[in-house]
Amino acid sequence: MREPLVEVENLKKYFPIVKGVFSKTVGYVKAVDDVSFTIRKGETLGLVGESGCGKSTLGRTILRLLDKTAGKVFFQGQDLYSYKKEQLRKLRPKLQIIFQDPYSSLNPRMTVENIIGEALLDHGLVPKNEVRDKVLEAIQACGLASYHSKRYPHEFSGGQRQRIGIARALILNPEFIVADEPVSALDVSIQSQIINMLGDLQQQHGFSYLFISHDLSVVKHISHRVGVMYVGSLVEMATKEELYSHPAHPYTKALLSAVPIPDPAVKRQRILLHGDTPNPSNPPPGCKFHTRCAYVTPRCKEEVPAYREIAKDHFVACHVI
Amino acid sequence: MEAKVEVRVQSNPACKQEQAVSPGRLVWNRLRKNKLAVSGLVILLAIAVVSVAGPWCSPYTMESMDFSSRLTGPSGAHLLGTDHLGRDVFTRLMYAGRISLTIGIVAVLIEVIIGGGLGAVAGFYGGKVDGLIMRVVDIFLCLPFLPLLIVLGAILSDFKVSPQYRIYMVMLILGLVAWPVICRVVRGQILSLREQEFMQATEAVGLKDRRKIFHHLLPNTFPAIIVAATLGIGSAILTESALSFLGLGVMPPTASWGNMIQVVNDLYSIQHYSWLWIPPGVCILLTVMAINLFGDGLRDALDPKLKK
Amino acid sequence: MAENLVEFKNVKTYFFTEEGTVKAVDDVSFTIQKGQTLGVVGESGCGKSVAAMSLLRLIPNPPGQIIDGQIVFEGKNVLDLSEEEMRSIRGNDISVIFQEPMTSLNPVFTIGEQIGEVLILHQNMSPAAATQKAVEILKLVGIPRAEEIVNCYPHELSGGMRQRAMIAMAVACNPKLLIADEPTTALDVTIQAQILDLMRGLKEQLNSAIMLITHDLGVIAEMADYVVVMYCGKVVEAAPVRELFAQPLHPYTTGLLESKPAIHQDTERLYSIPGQVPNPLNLPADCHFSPRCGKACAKCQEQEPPLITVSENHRVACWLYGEGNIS
Amino acid sequence: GCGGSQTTKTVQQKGDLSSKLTEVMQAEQPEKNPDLAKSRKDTLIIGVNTPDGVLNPLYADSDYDNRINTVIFDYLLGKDPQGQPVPGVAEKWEVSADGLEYTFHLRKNAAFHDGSPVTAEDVAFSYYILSDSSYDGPADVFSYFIKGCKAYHDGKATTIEGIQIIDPYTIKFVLEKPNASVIYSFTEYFSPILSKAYYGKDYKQGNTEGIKKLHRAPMGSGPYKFVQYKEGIETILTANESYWRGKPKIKNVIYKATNENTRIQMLSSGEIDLDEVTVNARNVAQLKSAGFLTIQMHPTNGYGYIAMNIANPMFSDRKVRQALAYGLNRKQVVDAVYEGYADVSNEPESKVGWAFNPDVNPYEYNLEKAARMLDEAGWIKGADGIREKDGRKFIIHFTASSPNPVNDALIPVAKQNYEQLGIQFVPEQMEFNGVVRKQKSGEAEMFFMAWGLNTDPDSTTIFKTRGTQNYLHYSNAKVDALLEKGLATTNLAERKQVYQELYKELNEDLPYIFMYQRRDMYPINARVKGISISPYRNFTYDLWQAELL
Amino acid sequence: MRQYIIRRVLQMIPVLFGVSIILYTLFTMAPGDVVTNMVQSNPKMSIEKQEQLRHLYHLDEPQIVQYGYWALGAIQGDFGDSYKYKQPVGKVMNSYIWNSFYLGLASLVAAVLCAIPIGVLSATRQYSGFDYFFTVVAMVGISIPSFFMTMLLIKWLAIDLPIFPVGGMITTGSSATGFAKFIDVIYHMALPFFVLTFMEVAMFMRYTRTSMLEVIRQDYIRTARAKGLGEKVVIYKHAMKNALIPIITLLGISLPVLFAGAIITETIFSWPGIGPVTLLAVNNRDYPLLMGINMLLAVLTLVGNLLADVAYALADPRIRLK
Ligand SMILES: Nc1ncnc2c1ncn2[C@@H]1O[C@H](COP(=O)(O)OP(=O)(O)OP(=O)(O)O)[C@@H](O)[C@H]1O
Ligand SMILES: Nc1ncnc2c1ncn2[C@@H]1O[C@H](COP(=O)(O)OP(=O)(O)OP(=O)(O)O)[C@@H](O)[C@H]1O
Ligand SMILES: [Mg+2]
Ligand SMILES: [Mg+2]
Repeated sequence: MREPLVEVENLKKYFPIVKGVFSKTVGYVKAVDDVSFTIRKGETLGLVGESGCGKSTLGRTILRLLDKTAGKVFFQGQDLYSYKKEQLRKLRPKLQIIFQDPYSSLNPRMTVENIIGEALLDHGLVPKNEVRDKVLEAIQACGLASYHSKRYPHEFSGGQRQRIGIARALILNPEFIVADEPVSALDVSIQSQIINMLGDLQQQHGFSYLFISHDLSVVKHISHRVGVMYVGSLVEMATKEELYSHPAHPYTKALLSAVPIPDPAVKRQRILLHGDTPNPSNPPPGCKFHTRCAYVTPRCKEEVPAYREIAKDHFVACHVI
Repeated sequence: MEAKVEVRVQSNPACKQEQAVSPGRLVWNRLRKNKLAVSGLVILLAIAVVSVAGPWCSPYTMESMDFSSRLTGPSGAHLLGTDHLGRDVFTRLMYAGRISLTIGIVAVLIEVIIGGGLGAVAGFYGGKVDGLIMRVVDIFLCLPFLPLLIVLGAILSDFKVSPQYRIYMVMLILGLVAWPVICRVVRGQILSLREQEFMQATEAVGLKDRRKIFHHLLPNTFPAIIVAATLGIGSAILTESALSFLGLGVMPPTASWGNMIQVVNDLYSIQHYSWLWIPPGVCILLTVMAINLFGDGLRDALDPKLKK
Repeated sequence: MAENLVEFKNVKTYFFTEEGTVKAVDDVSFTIQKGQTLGVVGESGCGKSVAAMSLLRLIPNPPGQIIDGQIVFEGKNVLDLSEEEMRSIRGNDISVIFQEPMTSLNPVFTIGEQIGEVLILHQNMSPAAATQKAVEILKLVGIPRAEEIVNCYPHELSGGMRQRAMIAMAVACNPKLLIADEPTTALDVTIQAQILDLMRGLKEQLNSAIMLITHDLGVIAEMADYVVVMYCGKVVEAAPVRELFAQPLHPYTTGLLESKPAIHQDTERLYSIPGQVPNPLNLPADCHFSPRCGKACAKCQEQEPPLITVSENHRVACWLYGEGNIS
Repeated sequence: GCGGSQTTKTVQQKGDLSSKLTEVMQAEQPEKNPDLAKSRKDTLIIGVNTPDGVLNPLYADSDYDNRINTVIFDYLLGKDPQGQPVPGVAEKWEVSADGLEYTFHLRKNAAFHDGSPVTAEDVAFSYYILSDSSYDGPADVFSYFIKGCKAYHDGKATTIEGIQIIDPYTIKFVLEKPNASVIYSFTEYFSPILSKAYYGKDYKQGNTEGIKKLHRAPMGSGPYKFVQYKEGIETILTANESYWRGKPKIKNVIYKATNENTRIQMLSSGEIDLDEVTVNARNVAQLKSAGFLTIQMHPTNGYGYIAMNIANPMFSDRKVRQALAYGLNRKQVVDAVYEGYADVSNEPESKVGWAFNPDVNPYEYNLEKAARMLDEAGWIKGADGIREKDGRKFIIHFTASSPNPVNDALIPVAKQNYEQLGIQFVPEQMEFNGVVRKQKSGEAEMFFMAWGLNTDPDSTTIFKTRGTQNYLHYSNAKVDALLEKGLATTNLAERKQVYQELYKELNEDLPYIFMYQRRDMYPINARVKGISISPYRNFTYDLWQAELL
Repeated sequence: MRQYIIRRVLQMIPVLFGVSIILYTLFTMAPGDVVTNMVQSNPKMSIEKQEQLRHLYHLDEPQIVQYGYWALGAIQGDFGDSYKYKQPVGKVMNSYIWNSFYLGLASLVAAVLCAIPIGVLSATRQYSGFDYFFTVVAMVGISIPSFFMTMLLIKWLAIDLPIFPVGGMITTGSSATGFAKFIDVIYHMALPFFVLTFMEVAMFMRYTRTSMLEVIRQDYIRTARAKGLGEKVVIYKHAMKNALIPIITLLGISLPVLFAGAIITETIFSWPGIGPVTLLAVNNRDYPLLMGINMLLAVLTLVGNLLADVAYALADPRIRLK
């Protein structure tokens, strides 16, 4: 197995809820609540979970785009949160992110060339006169034509914009990329282009991905290992083969069974969950999933299940297993 | 394995030749289709041209008096008649136009510099700085507008302001009083821009603060600033005219539309010397309206919601 | 053979914008039979919603206009009906569930008021009775504590609940046709499963037809009986669901089916349809898919392919098939 | 080159008006009187600029308040049309030979509106208030030089030594030094007779709060009693049936708040019967056209002037000042503004004042003469056409208050005239207070302003070296001596000589460029009879005897 | 909610403090003071007298001390006596402010009543002749200087066609009471009322139109139509209720305007409101009165904003005040 690149230890990110006359904090949205995992070099870790379960927050906290509440994040063995501001800025090119929304993630008043090239300039990574060549190279690598470089984002379709976003990350030669739902805003016929591209780039450059998505089939396609999040916590993590063939957590099972299969010939028994996802500012005690779980036991309502390894590389947080 | 990124670039020759359409161009295209905005622009340009170029074509100057023809009505010699000192009203109207337009523009520039700067600082740094600036804005917004202007106008008199520069001080005052509006607009914009993913992206690629502010934040606040500024010109002109009407703005013999009207202060003159006050009134109305129409159109053209 | 409930005959709905004409729905024909679930798939902007709104005659005018064709509902061409008659159909015979449950509910009225309004309007119920009925319907769509929820404002509910409320509003008058315009796109998979399940159940219970608009082929496979595939305002293929998935004919359909990674099988590499959807403005009279099509030839770039019938229920618009077969 | 033909003619027609105390233009068509006015049988409505509502003459700061106060309150002495004292509440008075003691004998039938008699106590009371340390009204009692006022003010005495109550109807004022002008103060607003019983209830030395509370409930002994004050709208008075001069003939008097925009229309519609209107050709024409308005006009008791900072080397030379007077077309300015209803003036006295000196230099507009005088004074034109002397350019910074119609006309004319003379004229306009401030700080080089005059011609504060209002450092030994002499002389004929000499000197030395004396105009509805107005006596003095037809 | 209001009220304190400092500084910075003014009408006032008066009013002290006197009194609810009116400031204001309020309220109510239907119709018929016409009318209303409009009205309706009086509030000496007095006041109010209404109507109209245009683009309007509701119900029930919520803000902002008095309009029409009093107070350097009036307006501005926010929250179920 390859060496670990990013190690996350007991990471927590709480957003304070402020109220009252003197802006007192009355509670927290526990967007990320005690999450630990490792991403190895050249590996893609898929992260699935329902909307609002904290995936993006996790991704951003790992990159220190948001401040953590507790825990540690190691990048190449160094605690990312120990860096000074300027040091961190220098390190940034190694850690990149691709955003979910290809519309709001590009500055509408800058040309594509500037969007992609400005970080090179600002970091002085290449001489000024070579920036343009570099940009054109990256643009082409992402499947756009060089004449696109002078245009503004609004002249592009969603898929093309997402490529610009990828080129922006790619040009800095990163080692680790957080892909925060990079295809969920795109049309079906474009999604696969982007997914393929991400896969190809990984093979070419050896990137490691944290691939965030709520689409289990997409995650399955691209990831080596997959983690499942529920209301701020990881409930299960395993290699994709293991997870999709032997899901252990009841929530993972329900999730997998709920994915509609584009084949009318296949009819399956679906596990229907009842009720809605709990509010992350006021999660249920014990196992957060117990309110919707079919196998709930009295213990589930009181005790937080430990996150443990039930098979090699297969972690689950559930009392029932 | 050397995997090639397999994406067929859509080769559309028509596309290639097309010049890149900048966001500004896009706005202009949209604006052009707004009849009211275009007529506003045309009126405004017409007034500006006549005000700037007109006085050179006039046989009179702003101050040339002719006591033999005082208070004569419109005629061939004096298109809009003469005032109580025998000065040509039309010529004065054009000079006043220069003043009013300059005042509007300069006042707004000041507004934008102060308001935009503080708004940007407040929005970008947030926290205590933001709290402080916003309190100051609150305070300013609580200050009563007209009394304040009157007092400021009076204080002006006390500074050793050379009379030629007095109108610049009037501009400064108007700007000083109105900046909080722009400050709020800019701050609001920056706060929402900060949440945009492209600003997160600038952090992610590790740009320096300076670049974040000047290349990303400020340019994106321009549309809002431009709209606020356009409408601000109109209100600055209105305010100046009100001040001049109260005798505190631009001082005679320098003509401003407001002080030209102010000369007419009794019923008899209102009734019988309408050429003295109706033309400057109409000028203010037309100019401000043209600016407002244009500004309104601009806002619509810049409104992303209308893009669909 | 089942009765036709709705029949689209060569419907053309265009938007005349300042930039140019958008042929949002261009010569579209298909039918929905009683009790059937018709799936409509296609990418964003291909005209799915406009087609559905044309049926309800809710195209914003200007800029939109239904310029040609017939839409027959229960034997009557809805395009000929008076506004009054049309109104009695909307919400009563045909109702809609929209994609965005948050923005599609009026934020300043309670759920009860919004459901009750339909009942008062179409069933002449008294306000009190309408509220009573609203509670019943909310229970029917599986909302717990319906008595409380009926007095809640939309923002107080979660996404899934709101979508249920939308459904409740739609089924309040036992409509003959339920148009579901991407009813689950904004929802999570587990909630999506709940909603789809609910719709299936209701359809059985009320015996109504459903026009299900989505871009998720998985949803189509699960729900639909018959599928219409649209691309750039045109129907490119229409077939019973099994046939379509088993034997897709149009290259676009094929591409669509292949490009979706399937959860139960592994592919090394996904198929992807190259290129982009063309700009909907002023489209030329060619096969709109030809720039992206691997099998395109000269003819495709010159002439629009007609929608031809290849087997009893299977129609396709592509020069590869039928008499004009070019291969 | 300018100077209108038409305007000049009209001016001349009206020229001689100024020599008379009052000019009356009788209503030509009294029958046109509107029903609105005619139907008002027992009520007179007087238009007045919105008063402040300080209905106590001791405290009122506004002339308009005093137009109300004067009919509610009484004074020791009355005035004749020339402004000379005549018996009032005091039926007779004596002045001691040294001019230090003034003894007044009150009539016994004068009574306050509450029926109590007016006594010497009440007369004295006002002076106690005026001298009180907490008094914050505008009157300056110390300028009368009454003995002991200062001590009372500073708390060193509990009574005022110089005010002696001989008996309930006799009071004596003792002065520290002779003051010829003090007699007029007994006719003026600041020495009203206040009921001590009414106003003095809560009064203690050093605390006048109680009096201030009564500003909206005035009670005097005048011809009219206060009824109601409606802020910004009107003040209602009713006749004092037991007024000592006799019962007023008009039962009700209402003072209606008016302004420049409204008063002419209200006069023409009959809504008000009397008001003061700014005089100019337009207004006169309009008032005349109504037909039923009698117009009374008289020279304003005051004059407009251009002041110069005498300490400034530009103006320290008398010759230069004279040149500036010759070089300014004052008539043009005055005519432009007042359209014939003001005359260029050449001395600080009203044309109808008893001390007026008709024989002074008129400084007729004469550019050549002005230029010559400037040359003589050493101000020679430089290369740029601007005169200079000792390396100093002749540039005048003119401070002008705005809005002000005189400045609006004066500035362009002066600019033109002086530029022809080779003097650069830089006007700077500002709010009125700004001008006052610059004037006081001595910063102002030149400015236009107007003075109001009193009945007494004394102008010590203005022209005497280091006079309190002499901000521009004017100093002339001869003037100083004459001013002192004027105050010390009680004989009217002698005094007249002193002042005429003074005016001659001021006209020659020209501390001010005197500008104009304008007119005051009072249109009065023809149905009102018995009111005659003079520069020294406004309509309020006749109100008790006025009648409605 | 109550917490929120308390917090907002507490936040007002520093703002008001700041406002009072700035106002006091500015007012006292202006050249001259009340005594200079008195001297002007009484040229013979001696320097000693002037100094005495300044001393009585504390005008001879440094600005900061003067402010201290004022602030100390103000905290105890004593705003001092107006120099000019020689009355407690509160009393002076009380006697003028209501006249301004009546005028302001009448025109505000009229403006809102006219503006809302016109704005709604303009929005529903966007780009129609009706819309263009009223857009232009509104633009005129927003762009016309109040004094110019006042003069035009005086010329047309008070001089050329003498229908209305040129100023004042009641017919002089009229002893009418009750309804007759009311009619008399209305008659005098007509022109200033029209000026203010016209300018306000324009603003509210634009606002309503914009807000309405925004709302009718929303998905829930489409939903309402899809339910089969008639166009009237869609517009006047579903759209209006949403569109009018932002108008609440505008109403909140108008609270101080009601009491501020339209300085120019009131002055020209000699309406006995607070506007001319303010103008005079500035000219007379009547600091206590100026401070009183302007602090009241500052308080009203803040209260108006708060009221607007609270009303907004009540009207819009989505808003939860924090
Ligand atoms: N800046 C913030 N302040 C307060 N709460 C926040 C903030 N950002 C996110 N949250 C909350 O944290 C939780 C997790 O949000 P996050 O965006 O990480 O979810 P997600 O899994 O990415 O959802 P989605 O799939 O919708 O993107 C949510 O409840 C959200 O409301
Ligand atoms: N009001 C409108 N004005 C102008 N064009 C419109 C309007 N409404 C729709 N269109 C155009 O009609 C076309 C079809 O739109 P439609 O909403 O039917 O797409 P859709 O298939 O439902 O897409 P989505 O999956 O995004 O909902 C699009 O190109 C769109 O731009
Ligand atoms: Mg997310
Ligand atoms: Mg759609």
